[in-house]
Amino acid sequence: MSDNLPVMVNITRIVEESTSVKTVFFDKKFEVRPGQFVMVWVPGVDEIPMALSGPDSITVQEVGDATIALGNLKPGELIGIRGPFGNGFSPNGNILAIAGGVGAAPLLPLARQYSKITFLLGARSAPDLLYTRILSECTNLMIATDDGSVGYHGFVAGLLREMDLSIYDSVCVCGPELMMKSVLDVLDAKGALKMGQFSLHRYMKCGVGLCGSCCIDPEGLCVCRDGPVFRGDILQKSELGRYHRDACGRRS
Amino acid sequence: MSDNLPVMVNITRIVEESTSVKTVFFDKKFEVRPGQFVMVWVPGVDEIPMALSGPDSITVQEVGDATIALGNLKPGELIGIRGPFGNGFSPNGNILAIAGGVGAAPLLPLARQYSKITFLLGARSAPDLLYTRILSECTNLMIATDDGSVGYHGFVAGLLREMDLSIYDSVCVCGPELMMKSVLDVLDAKGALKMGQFSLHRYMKCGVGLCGSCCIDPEGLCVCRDGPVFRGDILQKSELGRYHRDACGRRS
Amino acid sequence: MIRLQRGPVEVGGVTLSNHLILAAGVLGTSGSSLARMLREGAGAVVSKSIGPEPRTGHAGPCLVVLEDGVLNAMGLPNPSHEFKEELKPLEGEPVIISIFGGNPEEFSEVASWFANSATAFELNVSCPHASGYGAQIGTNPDLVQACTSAVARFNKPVWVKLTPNVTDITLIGKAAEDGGADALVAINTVRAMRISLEAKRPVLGNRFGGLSGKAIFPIAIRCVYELYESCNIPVIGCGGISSADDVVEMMMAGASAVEIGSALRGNPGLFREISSALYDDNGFLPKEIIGCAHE
Amino acid sequence: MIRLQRGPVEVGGVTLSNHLILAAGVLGTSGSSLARMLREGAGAVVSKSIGPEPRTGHAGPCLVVLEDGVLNAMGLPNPSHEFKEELKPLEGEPVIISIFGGNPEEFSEVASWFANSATAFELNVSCPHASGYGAQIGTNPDLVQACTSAVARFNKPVWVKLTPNVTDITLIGKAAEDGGADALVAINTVRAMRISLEAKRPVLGNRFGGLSGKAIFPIAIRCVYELYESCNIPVIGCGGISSADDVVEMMMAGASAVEIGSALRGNPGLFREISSALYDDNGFLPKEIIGCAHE
Ligand SMILES: Cc1cc2nc3c(=O)[nH]c(=O)nc-3n(C[C@H](O)[C@H](O)[C@H](O)COP(=O)(O)OP(=O)(O)OC[C@H]3O[C@@H](n4cnc5c(N)ncnc54)[C@H](O)[C@@H]3O)c2cc1C
Ligand SMILES: Cc1cc2nc3c(=O)[nH]c(=O)nc-3n(C[C@H](O)[C@H](O)[C@H](O)COP(=O)(O)OP(=O)(O)OC[C@H]3O[C@@H](n4cnc5c(N)ncnc54)[C@H](O)[C@@H]3O)c2cc1C
Ligand SMILES: Cc1cc2nc3c(=O)[nH]c(=O)nc-3n(C[C@H](O)[C@H](O)[C@H](O)COP(=O)(O)O)c2cc1C
Ligand SMILES: Cc1cc2nc3c(=O)[nH]c(=O)nc-3n(C[C@H](O)[C@H](O)[C@H](O)COP(=O)(O)O)c2cc1C
Ligand code: FES
Ligand code: FES
Repeated sequence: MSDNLPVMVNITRIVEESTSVKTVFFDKKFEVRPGQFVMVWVPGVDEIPMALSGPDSITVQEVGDATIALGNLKPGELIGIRGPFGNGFSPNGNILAIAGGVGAAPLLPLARQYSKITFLLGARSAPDLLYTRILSECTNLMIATDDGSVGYHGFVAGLLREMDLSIYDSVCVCGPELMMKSVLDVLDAKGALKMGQFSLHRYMKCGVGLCGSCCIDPEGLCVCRDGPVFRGDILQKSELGRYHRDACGRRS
Repeated sequence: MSDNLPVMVNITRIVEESTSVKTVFFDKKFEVRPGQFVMVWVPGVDEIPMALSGPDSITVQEVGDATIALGNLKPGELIGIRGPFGNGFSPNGNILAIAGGVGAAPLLPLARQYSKITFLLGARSAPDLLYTRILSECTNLMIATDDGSVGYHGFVAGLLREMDLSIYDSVCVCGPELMMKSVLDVLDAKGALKMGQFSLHRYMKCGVGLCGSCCIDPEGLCVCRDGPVFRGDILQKSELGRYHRDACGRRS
Repeated sequence: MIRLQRGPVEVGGVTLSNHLILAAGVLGTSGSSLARMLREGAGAVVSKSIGPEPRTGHAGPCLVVLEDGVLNAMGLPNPSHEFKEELKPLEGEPVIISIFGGNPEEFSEVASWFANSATAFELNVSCPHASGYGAQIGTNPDLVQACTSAVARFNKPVWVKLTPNVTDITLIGKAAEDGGADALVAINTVRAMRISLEAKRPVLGNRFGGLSGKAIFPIAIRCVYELYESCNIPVIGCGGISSADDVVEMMMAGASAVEIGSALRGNPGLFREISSALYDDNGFLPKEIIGCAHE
Repeated sequence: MIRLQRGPVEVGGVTLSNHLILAAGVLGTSGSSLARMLREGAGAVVSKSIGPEPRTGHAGPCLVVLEDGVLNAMGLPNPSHEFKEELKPLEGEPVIISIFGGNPEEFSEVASWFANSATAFELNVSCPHASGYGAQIGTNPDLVQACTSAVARFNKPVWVKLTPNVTDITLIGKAAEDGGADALVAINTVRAMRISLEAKRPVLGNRFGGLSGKAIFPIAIRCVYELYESCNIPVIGCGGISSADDVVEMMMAGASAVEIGSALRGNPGLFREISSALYDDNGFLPKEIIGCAHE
């Protein structure tokens, strides 16, 4: 064993995926199970959790200090990577992937790795849809937009509600909290909770199951270590969709 | 790897070998090459280097605080063992072992392990001879006593001088400093320095090549780590038989 | 190996179900994670340190895992008085509330919020990387005594957690004792730093952090041993414990119980593991072991 | 990895053949072992600490090897003024004489014996386990300043070696600087203890000892970083270094050169190994690396 300091990687190129989402490629490949995440250090700014959208890339939605700083970096600049951490998805059989917004990031490697995935991709509007080209090549892609600008008009959960789930063995989900809660409810209604695998977002500081900042009620599970992916039945009575804790540990 | 604290062993029995020499047996066997040594901790007293005279025994000559305390311990009492340390003998072919006094201790496992050894055993007087019964069983034993009370009358070096060394491939030696120096000189005179392997005694504190208390001139070799066994040609121009350093590091 | 007889454990005014306590700041930010550690076999739990104001903590990286330890500078993130909510499901359980403040008044204010719900208080006067708090109090005997007295007024047991980053830890221990502490906890992390060669800067967002885990175990043993010789209140050992043998060694140094933090990384079931290795009906009485290395 | 250009190294009044120095007390009791370390590639060597009287040192065990470090309590064994003899074969070599004493007069007396033969002096005011010496001086800024001045009079470079076992190492560093030190060496061992479970007593004869090796590297980095920010004389980093990367990390923290001790266990050829990994014609200039983590 040796010290597990951040591994510094050189940014090689940055691809604009949509107005506020960029994919940052770097010069080192990480071995990763789809759904695992890394802690990304933007020197001088902060360290934040990010899914690997590929062995050598992260896909970043600019929402605040660190993500904006990340998006503004130039090829040749350095960021640090700790990890990969967490359990990742463990799909089997016929897979249904459901992504909302930048939640598509951890599901992209899944789409690449498994053939014959059905992929429900949701976003606000057409320009916010991620990875549509590659996903339409390697998956059976279904699209939903809130404004109906393309595909199904409405939320992915609505689309899901209309589907026959009996042909699927695993449902892998990542997206905004409320979208995931809706999907959870649909699965519940269809008696399919256990085949749901949800990748959660909680405030993460250590990434290794020590600091407690990512723990979810009521079991006190660590999203960083016991997750980030949890089975639907485990989340059913959890805080998901009701509250989460901020950087201070306050519920909000 | 794990912490290398002293391993505490229970004394099982104590055998008087001569007036001031006792063999202390304990309840744990150590894997050891003949000539390797251990650091023996007598709790509350001191820690001193000792050859293993068997996988589960040391043979102690009472000369001062720690050795007398060792000799006074009773079965059931604990001592600590660090090690084994050092290189040990690396004999090959026909072996001649030469022991003076308690220097027989590290040579006993050698005698047990290799068949057809010739063993020159020296001591002041008949009652000081160690291990004569077992050595006469498993080696071709030749005895020298300073007072002539048994065997050759005189020092082992004298006996050696009269021998034909051409039939031996290795000469393994341990005993008092001056005895070893005399043996070295005899080997030198016979052009047989390189086949000599001498187990040295120097003041040892750490046993692992850090503290420097056991280093010998002029090469600065550590007796605890580079030795305690050195080839005759390496010792020829050394401090052996001229001086050694005490607990303070003073030459004496 | 040396084993102990099970039995009720009374330390510093608190009854524990065994000798193993969750250390402050590790999996202790929410009631549910504290409850989980109790379910996993902790004899008691210490909360994340709670202070007078909510804090987000330092910028990341906040923690890096080293070959033989952990380096962290969380920066005392905490929800402040809102933490009261977290304790509701824990009623009746042995929950020690760790508190910090910048002066005796702040300690007293924070303590007042938990005067009914806490089993006991642990004063964090020892965090080595939060300016104005922690070790900046805990290196000054007068302040330590004053902060201890300020909390002792609530008639709950008060444990004072000490920093090893002082010239003489026994002076601080005695100050806590004089202030009315019921027990001393030793040690908090050792002030330390690592630098990223490629980034050419310290790896922690706060630059300085605290070292915990295996690397500091011999330092913790030394501190507990020193405190046991100098003070007359129980000492609770903390720092680098990861096995039943480590617990016994701490107890021989003088610890009446122990706290465990870093070793839980990757092993939330550690409390149960250690318990089952540590306790045995034919074992020693704890009092035969506690401090026995001093004889 | 980051490499350095070779070239003459000038630190604290001493010219070294590279940045790697043998630490005090490790293989430094005899002239021949010091000479061996120079042959093995050390850029300079520091002797065992020499004091006003010969000392046999503490009763054993004096040293135990841990999984991630070394714990020792040698107790400053030394031949005192007879050590002069040992230096004869080392004439012209960069040999720093480490000295200790119980007061400025003793420091001065010991220094006087080597005023002609030493390349420089290193003051051991930091050994954590010899009563009346070492850290008992080095935790008191006034004494540190006085002892430094007492030796500075011999017009040889004076390095002062600091203990991490203080509340604020920069206060001691400044005191040494005020006393006329040419460089600071940080750190000596961290006060620590281990207990034998079966023997139910501390494993070291002296009970207390000093921790060195890998376990203390993050503590040493922190101390060097702090001293670099607070003092204006060069800092020499020491503690847990075992690779070229460790050397670079120490230099980024602010070290102008490094000392290496425990890592030599089992590997007397370490200096050459590190040198060949560290130096490269296309490497950085040392001055580009020293302290660069402070920007
Ligand atoms: C397992 C996991 C995987 C993620 N994967 C991605 C991804 O692939 N792409 C992506 O764009 N985003 C991802 N996120 C979310 C991303 O971590 C946050 O958007 C980011 O931390 C925001 O930081 P900021 O400084 O830019 O924003 P801030 O202004 O600091 O915060 C904005 C919001 O982001 C969240 N946030 C801030 N810091 C953290 C933190 N340390 N941990 C968790 N949430 C935080 C909070 O909800 C906060 O309110 C992931 C989060 C988790 C937990
Ligand atoms: C590699 C090696 C193997 C040894 N094997 C044996 C053995 O099998 N049987 C045996 O009886 N003796 C052996 N010795 C010698 C034994 O270590 C000393 O007799 C013992 O240390 C004396 O300690 P004391 O406290 O009884 O005597 P003291 O009164 O302390 O010293 C008496 C003399 O013993 C020597 N001595 C003391 N302490 C040490 C020490 N730490 N290291 C080395 N020498 C020391 C010194 O020459 C001293 O003058 C061995 C020594 C070495 C180096
Ligand atoms: C991530 C982390 C957070 C910590 N937070 C606190 C804290 O809030 N209050 C406190 O007193 N100690 C805190 N500590 C220190 C631990 O309680 C403990 O004293 C230290 O880690 C040594 O024990 P260990 O080696 O078992 O981890 C923290 C330690 C870690 C690793
Ligand atoms: C066996 C041993 C003996 C030591 N003796 C001395 C000494 O005499 N004087 C001194 O200043 N430091 C002494 N030290 C401390 C070292 O010089 C060094 O500061 C410390 O070991 C940390 O460096 P390292 O981790 O590379 O060993 C000794 C260390 C060891 C392990
Ligand atoms: S982020 Fe620290 S426990 Fe999960
Ligand atoms: S006994 Fe310490 S170096 Fe040999």
